[in-house]
Amino acid sequence: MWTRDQQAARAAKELQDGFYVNLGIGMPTLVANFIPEGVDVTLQSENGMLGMGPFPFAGEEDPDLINAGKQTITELDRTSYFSSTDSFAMIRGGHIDLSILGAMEVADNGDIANWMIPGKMVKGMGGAMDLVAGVKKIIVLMEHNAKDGSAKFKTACTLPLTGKGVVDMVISELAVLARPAKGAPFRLIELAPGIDLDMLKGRTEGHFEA
Amino acid sequence: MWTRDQQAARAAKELQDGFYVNLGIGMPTLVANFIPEGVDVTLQSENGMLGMGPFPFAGEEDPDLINAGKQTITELDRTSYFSSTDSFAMIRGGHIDLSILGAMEVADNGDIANWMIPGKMVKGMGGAMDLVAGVKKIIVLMEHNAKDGSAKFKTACTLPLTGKGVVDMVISELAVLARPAKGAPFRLIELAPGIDLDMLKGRTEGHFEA
Amino acid sequence: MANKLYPDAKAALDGLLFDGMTIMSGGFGLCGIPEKLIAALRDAGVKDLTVISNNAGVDGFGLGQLLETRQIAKMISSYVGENKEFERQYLAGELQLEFNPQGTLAERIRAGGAGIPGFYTKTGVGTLVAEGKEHKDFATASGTETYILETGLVADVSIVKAWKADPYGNLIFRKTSRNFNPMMATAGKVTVVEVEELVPAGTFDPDHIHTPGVFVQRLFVGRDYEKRIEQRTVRQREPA
Amino acid sequence: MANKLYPDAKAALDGLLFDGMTIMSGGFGLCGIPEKLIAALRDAGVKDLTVISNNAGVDGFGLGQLLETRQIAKMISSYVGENKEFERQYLAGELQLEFNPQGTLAERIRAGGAGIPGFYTKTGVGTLVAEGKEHKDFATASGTETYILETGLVADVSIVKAWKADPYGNLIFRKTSRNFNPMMATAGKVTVVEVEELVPAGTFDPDHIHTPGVFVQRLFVGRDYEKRIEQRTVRQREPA
Repeated sequence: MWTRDQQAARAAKELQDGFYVNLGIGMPTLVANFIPEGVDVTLQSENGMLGMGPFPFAGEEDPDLINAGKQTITELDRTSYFSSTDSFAMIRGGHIDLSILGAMEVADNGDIANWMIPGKMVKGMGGAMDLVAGVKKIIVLMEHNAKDGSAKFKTACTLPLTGKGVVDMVISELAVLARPAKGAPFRLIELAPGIDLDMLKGRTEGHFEA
Repeated sequence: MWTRDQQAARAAKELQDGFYVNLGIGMPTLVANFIPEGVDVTLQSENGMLGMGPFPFAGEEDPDLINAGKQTITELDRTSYFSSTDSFAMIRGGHIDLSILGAMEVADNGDIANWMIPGKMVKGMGGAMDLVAGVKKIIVLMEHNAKDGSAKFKTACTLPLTGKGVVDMVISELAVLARPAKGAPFRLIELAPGIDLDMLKGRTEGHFEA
Repeated sequence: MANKLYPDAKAALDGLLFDGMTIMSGGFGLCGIPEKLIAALRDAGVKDLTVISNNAGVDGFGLGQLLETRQIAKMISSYVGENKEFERQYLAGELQLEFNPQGTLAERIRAGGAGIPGFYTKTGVGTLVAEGKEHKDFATASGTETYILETGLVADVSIVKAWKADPYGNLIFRKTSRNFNPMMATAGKVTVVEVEELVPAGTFDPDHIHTPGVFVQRLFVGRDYEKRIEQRTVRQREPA
Repeated sequence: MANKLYPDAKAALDGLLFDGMTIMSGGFGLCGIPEKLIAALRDAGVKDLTVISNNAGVDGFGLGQLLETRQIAKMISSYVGENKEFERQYLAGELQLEFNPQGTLAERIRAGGAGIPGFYTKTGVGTLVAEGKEHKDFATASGTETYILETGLVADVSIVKAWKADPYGNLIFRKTSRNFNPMMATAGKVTVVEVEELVPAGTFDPDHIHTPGVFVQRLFVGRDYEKRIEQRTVRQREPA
């Protein structure tokens, strides 16, 4: 079984040299810590920045410089700023290579739900619907099961969708499931150490090819 | 009867302080020479400039700085540059107060034809269709009659249209015809020196209120 | 030149406000929000507002101030997670809320300013966001795909925060405080702008201007910007 | 970092060209055209091109060079008045031509780059341009108005001229030579850019970058720009 850091490191292996990448809030943010040697990626922040740098040193925070998680960040020698409209034109137009996002549920047809739970106060979808619809490749980084033990990779999402048929890869603490194209079935790519196929199947609801 | 310069000067009286104005190629360009004292207008050039200055001094031409007529021009202390897309967003979005254009025909319902003559080589509409559709007020500066003597202000345009129902005012060498709103009938506003109503009617086909 | 300069937020909003109006307010989170104009709206007491803004401020700051005074009847936003008073009013049915995906919201505002009444997007297809909207198929490089129609948005007044302006209303924004501000400047029937610094005419390089003056009707310099930070994240210096 | 730098136009186009392809070419008139890339297209001899460009150059310069060699099968433009060879080929039926209103052309290119397959505009309603296009009514401030549907445009390759670039492909344009270039940079499956100057990484103020590097796949520095002027207009100095 992978730790959260190992899960993030596994996701980082999907980064290719020259990629433009958007990382979601939460666990996906950790991926930035594991970018492989020799792989140069440029991070996009959908509030209007390409080339996101690390957090600032204490005392150097700039309130005019935040990421989409509203965290203070820094710029790099490659950084450019632009409006929200230009930022989402970049996303919607398919110019971002990869987005790594969290999810509450993923279905085996690629549907994803990660923005609302009926009956609870809904905070809003922010840029998530735009990202899953526009970015070339969508990787979901999530725990394999919910707190009640139910599988999060399902035959169908029960929560309201963020996007339909959009997910390309799921990386949980147990395994990597992926498909070569939208519309294709998911397939088991890799098992975490100590996990075998039966264990995985026992904790999974959605269909995947072994 | 007005000279071309007087016609342009008459059009310049329609400029109000603070107006953003787009001037078409040809006679409309002359209007810039007659901007009244105390009236400050900013000229837009649809190739991507707001705040167009005069022609450069000989030897100071800059090939990167031209207007929509492809003429070398200069910038002012108010100038900004932007893309063609942003320029026409400005035009289409109704942010330009006034456009002064030439025309081959104007109909008494406000239709305008100024871009093609069937059977002749067509150069294209350029930005004319965008301007007449988007700019708040459209003034046409034209000769009252064509070379064959036929009226250019007609009951209906015979040439392919540039825009439908868009013209607010026509200034010819004989008279000023205008209407208070799109959809309203044209009305005689002013006669050039030496022109009376009968003369005007004799040389006009389209309907106007006297 | 028509004067665009006003002494302060109150003067800049004078005569523009009425109950039931629609206001666009720039900013992402608390970054690049028109602090002074929001405070002036609160002081003016105008009510039943529809506010178009990506977020709703926090309790007591930004648009949170207009929620406390119950001046907002409806929000059009993409994310409102940072505000307890918002949640209370919404759950009590006192506040209407229309969620838009962030990119759809940004594009709707651009469209409104650009004279485009509607456009098609893939964002939200197959989700609650698509319900009741026109669907249309378009041929793309990867085959036929379904898109939904989204409409342009305009406002009676747009309130915008920029970094610097010149007297013609040309604006320059700073870093990620640009966000929704330039588009909202184009989509207000009247656009009122607050800046940190007014520079003399001719100071800006005309290639660097983000918002041309044609979009700005009123302008003033704000003082003592608070610029609150929502998530102060820092790293430690490596030991030498 | 993935290398974007190429020694010259020929190298930058290597492997991208095929007969029947669609090319977007920046510039307005002869201002801001990718001189070197157009010449390299001519030398490459690729044919049956569909070229999307506001204008078609002049005889012997700019896109006029590709007309002389009969490499262009179709132009999508707003104005082509400056070119006798164009007129000849068009009247002889050797060249297809699709006229778009200039603003519609610019917006179609932006839409293509922004993932928007269609949008509605008032431009051209009631004219030849509207024939065969979907019409739709939208409610506006001044009542219901009719708009037409225009579609997004993309290209196999966009050729773009900028003033300066850094090694990441961030671009800055100069004065009115910006025109169609930034939008075309977003709408090419591959975008190839020629610049007058390459500056070291970190030289640009990130608030001043017009085109972020994500849109630029290949880049080179052109030498000895001709930059022809079509209409040299000057004024006389006032006598002292």
